[in-house]
Amino acid sequence: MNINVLYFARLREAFGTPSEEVELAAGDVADLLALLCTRGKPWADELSGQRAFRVAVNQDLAGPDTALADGDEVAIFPPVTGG
Amino acid sequence: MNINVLYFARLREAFGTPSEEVELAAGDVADLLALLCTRGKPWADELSGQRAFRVAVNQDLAGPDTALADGDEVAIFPPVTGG
Amino acid sequence: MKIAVQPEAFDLGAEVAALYRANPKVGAVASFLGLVRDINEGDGVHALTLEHYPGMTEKALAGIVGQAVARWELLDVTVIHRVGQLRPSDPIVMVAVASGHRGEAFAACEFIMDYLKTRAPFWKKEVTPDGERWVEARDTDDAAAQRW
Amino acid sequence: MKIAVQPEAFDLGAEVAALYRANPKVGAVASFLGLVRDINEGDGVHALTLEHYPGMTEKALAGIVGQAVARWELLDVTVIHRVGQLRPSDPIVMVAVASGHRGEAFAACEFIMDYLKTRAPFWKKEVTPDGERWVEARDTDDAAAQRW
Repeated sequence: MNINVLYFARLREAFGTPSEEVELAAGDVADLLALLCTRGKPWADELSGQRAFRVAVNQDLAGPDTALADGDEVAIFPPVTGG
Repeated sequence: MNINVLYFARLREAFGTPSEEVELAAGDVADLLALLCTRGKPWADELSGQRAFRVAVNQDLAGPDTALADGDEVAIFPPVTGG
Repeated sequence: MKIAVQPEAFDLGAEVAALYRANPKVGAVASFLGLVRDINEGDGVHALTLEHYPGMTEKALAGIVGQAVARWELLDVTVIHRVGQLRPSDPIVMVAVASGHRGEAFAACEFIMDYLKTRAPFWKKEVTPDGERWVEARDTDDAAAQRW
Repeated sequence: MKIAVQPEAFDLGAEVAALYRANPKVGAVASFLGLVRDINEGDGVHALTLEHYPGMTEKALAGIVGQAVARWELLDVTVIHRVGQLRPSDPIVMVAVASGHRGEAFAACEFIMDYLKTRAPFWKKEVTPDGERWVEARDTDDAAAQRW
């Protein structure tokens, strides 16, 4: 399945792109993160758990075991700092 | 000693005056209230304790055992309802 | 600090702006606006008269603000309370508290309102279809003030 | 209910007035204004850029306001958050909550701010004398949101 992955703020800059299409076998948020970490730096540095980040699936905050479906929009971003 | 007694809101209307001079032997707020209650209605109805009221001495909230001195300003009024 | 007791209307936006415009350390302003409701205890309110105890009112408000300033890290405070004749939807009171961060601004603003409601000498008289009546103090206001 | 995410400035006084002018049952409006501080973590801030996640921002704010409306008896709510380039003392966010009585207005206003601070996808980047840097999230904000 294809997942539309978006990055914001520090992660957008670290990965050098605001978005990409990622092909993933059936799975959940944790599987997507594991796939991205296999790319090595900077992905592994940011997404393997040493630094805090948040994930939203189809614009709702989500956890690692949130299941993904073809065409889902998954956003990965630093803890928010608005307000 | 002479005490300048002020009444506000419902008590001003019940007693028919905004203020009066009261002559009192040395004493405290409780003594002043007891003197006023000896007048009978409406003073006893309002100040003998069945209905809630507040007392300020020289513009600070005060209790029954606050001592009074000649020339003090004592205000007696219902619980406040501003804001 | 600004404390005012006045018959005139006030401008909440202008008062809040005055708290932060002069001080770039202000990161948060919590404010409260109290208004005349047309329904109190189920009856329509046509008008409201606010009586106060001149002299003590300002002293009581200054004392309440002083307690807030001693308790929280605040940068500025404005309290304005109207007196005299008011109509439904007229603003009665505003409290605005400026601080570096929001937690202190919120706490101090609510504290000032809770204390004002129970310790500042103002009294409301309502005009309803059945005539005039003095508003009774609410037990919930005493409970709110006792939290602090 | 009004929820807006916009680069333009807003008028706190006008927004608060809009909440009570149409509804004489409103007795209390609690509001909050968040501003750009010139000092953050000890360094001078010259400017701030607010990035957000279009689409999710509005959805997240509507969800937070919906939770507040379900939890307290509210008459109306306005939330406006700015994005883009801002300078010290510029307003960033306002939350205003109208209710019959003050306790519910204060609680809901603070709840909405605490949730917005931890759940709405906005990110601040500061320009300081040492260059640009992304603002780090504060642990105290997580603690504030977990109270509710």
